[in-house]
Amino acid sequence: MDPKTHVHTHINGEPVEFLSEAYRSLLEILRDELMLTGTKEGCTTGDCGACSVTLDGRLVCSCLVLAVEAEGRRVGTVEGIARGETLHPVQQKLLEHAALQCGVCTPGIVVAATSLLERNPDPTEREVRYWLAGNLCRCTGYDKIIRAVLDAASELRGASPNVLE
Amino acid sequence: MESVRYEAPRELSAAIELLDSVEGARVLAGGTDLLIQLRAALIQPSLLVDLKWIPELTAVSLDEEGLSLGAAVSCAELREHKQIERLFPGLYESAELIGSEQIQGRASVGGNLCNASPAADTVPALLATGARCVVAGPGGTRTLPCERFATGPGETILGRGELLVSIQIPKPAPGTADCYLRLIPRTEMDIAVVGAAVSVTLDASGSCTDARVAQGAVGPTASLVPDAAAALVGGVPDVGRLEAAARAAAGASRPIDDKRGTVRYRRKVTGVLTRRAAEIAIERARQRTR
Amino acid sequence: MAKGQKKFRSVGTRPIRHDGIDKVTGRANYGADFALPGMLWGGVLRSPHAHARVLGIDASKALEIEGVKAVITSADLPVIEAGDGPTNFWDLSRNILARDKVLYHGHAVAAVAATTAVIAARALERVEVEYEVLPQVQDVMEAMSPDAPLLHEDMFTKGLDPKPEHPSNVARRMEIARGDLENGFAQANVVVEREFTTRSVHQGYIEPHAVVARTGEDGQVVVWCSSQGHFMVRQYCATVLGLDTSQIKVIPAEIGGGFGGKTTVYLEPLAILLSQRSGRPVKIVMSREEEFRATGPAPGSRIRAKLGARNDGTLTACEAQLYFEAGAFPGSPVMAACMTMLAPYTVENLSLVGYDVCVNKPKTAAYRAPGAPIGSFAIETLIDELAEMLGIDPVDLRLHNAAHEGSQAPYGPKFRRIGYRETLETARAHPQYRTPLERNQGRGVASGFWFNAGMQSSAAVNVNEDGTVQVVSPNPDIGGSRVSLALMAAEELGIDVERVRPVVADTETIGYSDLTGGSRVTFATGMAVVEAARKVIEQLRERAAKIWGIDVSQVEWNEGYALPGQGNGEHDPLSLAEIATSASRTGGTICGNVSLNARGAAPGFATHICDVEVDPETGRVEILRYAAVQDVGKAIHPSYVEGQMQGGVAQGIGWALNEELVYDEDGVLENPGFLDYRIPVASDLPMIDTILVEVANPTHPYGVRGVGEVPIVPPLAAVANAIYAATGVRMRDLPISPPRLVDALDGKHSG
Amino acid sequence: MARVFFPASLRSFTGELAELSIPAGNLRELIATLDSRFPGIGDAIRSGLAVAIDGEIIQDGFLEELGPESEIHFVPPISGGSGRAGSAPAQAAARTSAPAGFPS
Repeated sequence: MDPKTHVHTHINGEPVEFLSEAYRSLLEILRDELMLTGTKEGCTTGDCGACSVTLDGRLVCSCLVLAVEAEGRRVGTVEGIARGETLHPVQQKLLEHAALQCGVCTPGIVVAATSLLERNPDPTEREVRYWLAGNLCRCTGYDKIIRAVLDAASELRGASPNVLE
Repeated sequence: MESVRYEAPRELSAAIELLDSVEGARVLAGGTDLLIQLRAALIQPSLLVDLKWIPELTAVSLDEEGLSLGAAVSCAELREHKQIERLFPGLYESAELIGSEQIQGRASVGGNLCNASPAADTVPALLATGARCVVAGPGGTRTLPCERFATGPGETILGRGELLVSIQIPKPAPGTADCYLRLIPRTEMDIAVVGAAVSVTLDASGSCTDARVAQGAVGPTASLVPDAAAALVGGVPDVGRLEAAARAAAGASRPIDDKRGTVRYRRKVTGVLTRRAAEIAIERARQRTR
Repeated sequence: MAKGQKKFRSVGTRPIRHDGIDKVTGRANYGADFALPGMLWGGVLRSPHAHARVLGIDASKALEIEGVKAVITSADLPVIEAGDGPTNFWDLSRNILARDKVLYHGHAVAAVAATTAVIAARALERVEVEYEVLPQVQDVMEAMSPDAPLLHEDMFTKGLDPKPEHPSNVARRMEIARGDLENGFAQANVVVEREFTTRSVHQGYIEPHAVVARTGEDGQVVVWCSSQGHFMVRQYCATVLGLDTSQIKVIPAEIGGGFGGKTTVYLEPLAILLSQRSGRPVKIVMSREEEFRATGPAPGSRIRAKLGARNDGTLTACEAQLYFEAGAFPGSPVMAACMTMLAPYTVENLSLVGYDVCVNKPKTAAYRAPGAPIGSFAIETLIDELAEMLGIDPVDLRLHNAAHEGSQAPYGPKFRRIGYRETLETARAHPQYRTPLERNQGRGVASGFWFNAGMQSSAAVNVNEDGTVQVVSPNPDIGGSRVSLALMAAEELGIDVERVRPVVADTETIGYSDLTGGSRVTFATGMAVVEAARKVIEQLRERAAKIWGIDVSQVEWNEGYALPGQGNGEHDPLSLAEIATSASRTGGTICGNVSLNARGAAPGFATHICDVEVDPETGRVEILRYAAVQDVGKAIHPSYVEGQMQGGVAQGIGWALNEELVYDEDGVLENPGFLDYRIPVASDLPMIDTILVEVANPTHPYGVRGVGEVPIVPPLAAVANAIYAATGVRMRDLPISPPRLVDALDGKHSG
Repeated sequence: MARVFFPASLRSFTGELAELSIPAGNLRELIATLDSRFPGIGDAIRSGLAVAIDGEIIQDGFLEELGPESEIHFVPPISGGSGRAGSAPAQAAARTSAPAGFPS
């Protein structure tokens, strides 16, 4: 057995402990040990964004974070985006705009888009497209995803819908 | 991956001690290259030394001297310093171009230097600013120009127990501005096929008094192109000077054929991007001299 | 019977999909999201050579590692007799685990199961395989030469007369011909003849293949996996492993994209076999690298095509030879390319010859309208050239030759009602077609065709005791089919779609169904759902008749209510819920089950307009605007129809501009990841305008045609034609990557 | 009388005859009639072709009824994008080497 480190972290606001070998990614631990399978594996090289989570509030690919690096930090996953029964506006707008087909990129899109709107409540279409460039979607051509995020942004601002560029 | 250990020292000296004493120890900053190499079994370290808890490596300071950037500061954090965008728009652009938001959330400018990829985006931008590297090791601390840091693809001057602590960028002279451009087939998410960085200093008359031109992805390391810089200096930059700089940059490039581009294509685009980066840098500098 | 202009209460609306909340919250379970107690992790050993004889495999050192529970090779698979059906199981078995020879870099050679993924990986390193490396061939034309290395020493080209004496990498020659070619070209005032090439591309679904298999002491097997058809998985596994179909239960996971790439099996038989050997559940998940190295690409190709037209624009003759890379085993979609490439046009004289050629690359798999984008790229480019030469607007030229009801398809039959002309007329009237262009900008037009499919489908509609309804589908929902099926059931029953819950059932709880593919689910499974709902309505009417004590023929069903006919006494209408609540007292549960082999699938046509801007110095192409017009028959859920069109366009743009699998001279893939296999990212694309033309399919109760595949057909030529308009350079080799475009531009200027 | 059209690949059986009108109630009868007239054509159809009846391609339809005015074309089978995997008859083919599509 390879040596393991005892890691203390917070996931979606809850204290969590786990054991991990140094080489295992945060993605592996989330999915295979903690059963948080909402975070998806698409490539393990940081190229697809399906495994997006936040680490101390910053958007990252969990496949490129060692699980042991979560020690003392805060991890946010897709499972922590909705508040109880209430969906986050990004989630709600993705549904209303039919902005998912197979849905496997959707958790990553949800995490990335909410992270964008926390930093930039009024993004342009171009800003949304570039922010989400690391989240590959092969089904939708992105059109409805971009519209949903812009719509969610305006709802969060309490404003009327953004006019597209 | 067998039996690799992980340490996250809180002090620089502890990190140096670990790197010096443990055979096969590797530093971990953003990890965006390291984890991929680890998974592909390209490297088999015995120990990973996480640098992100060491104050010197995570500090950002901007004063009269210039910018001091901790080697483990992520590109995303760098981008939150609006002062950096104002002073070094080219460096800022290069940090913004690396991978996705997710990658920028982890990848550091220091890691970009240490990984020593010929195509690293921030390195030509650093070279154009005249940045210097602060290296610490068992023998103490030394400082050297960034252009001397990488010695070949994946190779640096770092000796055993040494690590990159920070990058020091001198405060630009009045009328100075920089720009970084790269060519990728898509708009995002690719490795640079060609990168070009230009920094120029204009005097009140609009005449170019100083310039630095750097290129990436077209040689074994990112490199400065003194001839291209010389072509820009000595008068008001006009089409002739820009074309001369572009020719010099293209001529100095030493690209290879690979899956991302051909020699012919890279050489041509080196000239194109150098000219365009110079035009943008000049325009930015003009704004500043007004 | 078509409902004509009837206003629908559900069909054509845009409700939130029933499975949506699970997908935006991360609760939905995909192939890799299952785990079982005591589960082992499997891994696959893959060939490091593109072509080699396997002289021996020694797994003894792997089995010595603590935690390794089983190692399997092709010796553990039953030998399949040579077969020659739509699925060749001789080939399939050898693709799953190489027997005697490895035929491509990445070809599976052995598989292991161990207590952790890391131990499995270490065990793979200890499996010793002795290879005799053989010369390999990558290029389709080289593979056809008489002295090319042979992948299958006993393969003789089919479709040649007389039968060939020597084996060949050409699996089959196929031809579509009609009319008099010589006469046809003699009638032409202008003739263009060109060569085109395309490279292997990958479906690029985001979810890698994944499976968990569990076997029991009774020989029963349970498989959890994502696929485009769990009945396909069951049948393929049963055949390849020599099991009875009834021994295998396949539980479909949510599927994270397929596009044709999940219409076969790679891992499932391995997981079952490893589970049988170890007595433990086994999970295998492909890495992205394995996906690129060993799963179905779409073929690379070379096409020579010649097209003639009279001065008035009438196309008179077409001759083409199409050479497609099948990969390691026969079965490229070259015939489909021949059948589809001219389908939009009424050309009387034609000869289209296809060659299916084996090369040392992974066996090709279906990819969205298989073959059609490649053939259409050639024809739609030639039509653009002819339009320019003749001085005719490219849309008008297409209209002049457009296939219509009663015209004969190149592959033989006459078309019934189709909507191709309507797509052209709509495109011509679209504002984008008149938007002014600036310097370095250009506009391209192209059309496309796909058959669409019917095939076997089953469905059940079960009425719950509170009047809510379960719609049970046998098809994995790859892009919103559940909500479309629910909409049709809701429409038939006259209840709100929110009262209908659609589910995808496993292989033991619903009748057999063919794949999710061929744009068939909303059409064919939709027909089964409609029929099942109508059976339910019959029962609802019977129950109401019993309650009221009148004859069932006197009961009408209208908008969710049973109504007594005139003169049957005073009865309040009975709602579906009221009848359901009393069902136990009127005869028991109300449900309808239907299995059918759907007839009446109707082809789809599309016309696309693409505007680009080219950076002449760097060769980068920006897509400025894009409009996709398509005859969709009837859009059951318009948002998901639009989504299919937008997704197909994005894939087509990727194929046109940047996607290609790059193999080195040893046949090793150089770009097995999303970093250098460049699928479009969000910032690469503009909004994609969609215009839904609805020319109803008269044989479907709601007029559905099927929409998923046509949209990937036109973009390749639409992009290339736009680039020509912007630069004056014809790009006939895909992808039109920046280095290639710069070379072509420089060639033009120096030439 | 159904009108039958032969593609190039079948004309070696028909002596280059391209079309023919013959009486048949369903596909099975039609193919049997053809096979007795052009020996071997039945196997060639069953093993490698699909059938289009009045414009619609049918992959597994040996009892499919033919109308008096039906037009029959033999066309190449499409896989993958047709939604077709090897359906049940194809599985039989792998085990028994019986021709696919039309169990005889």
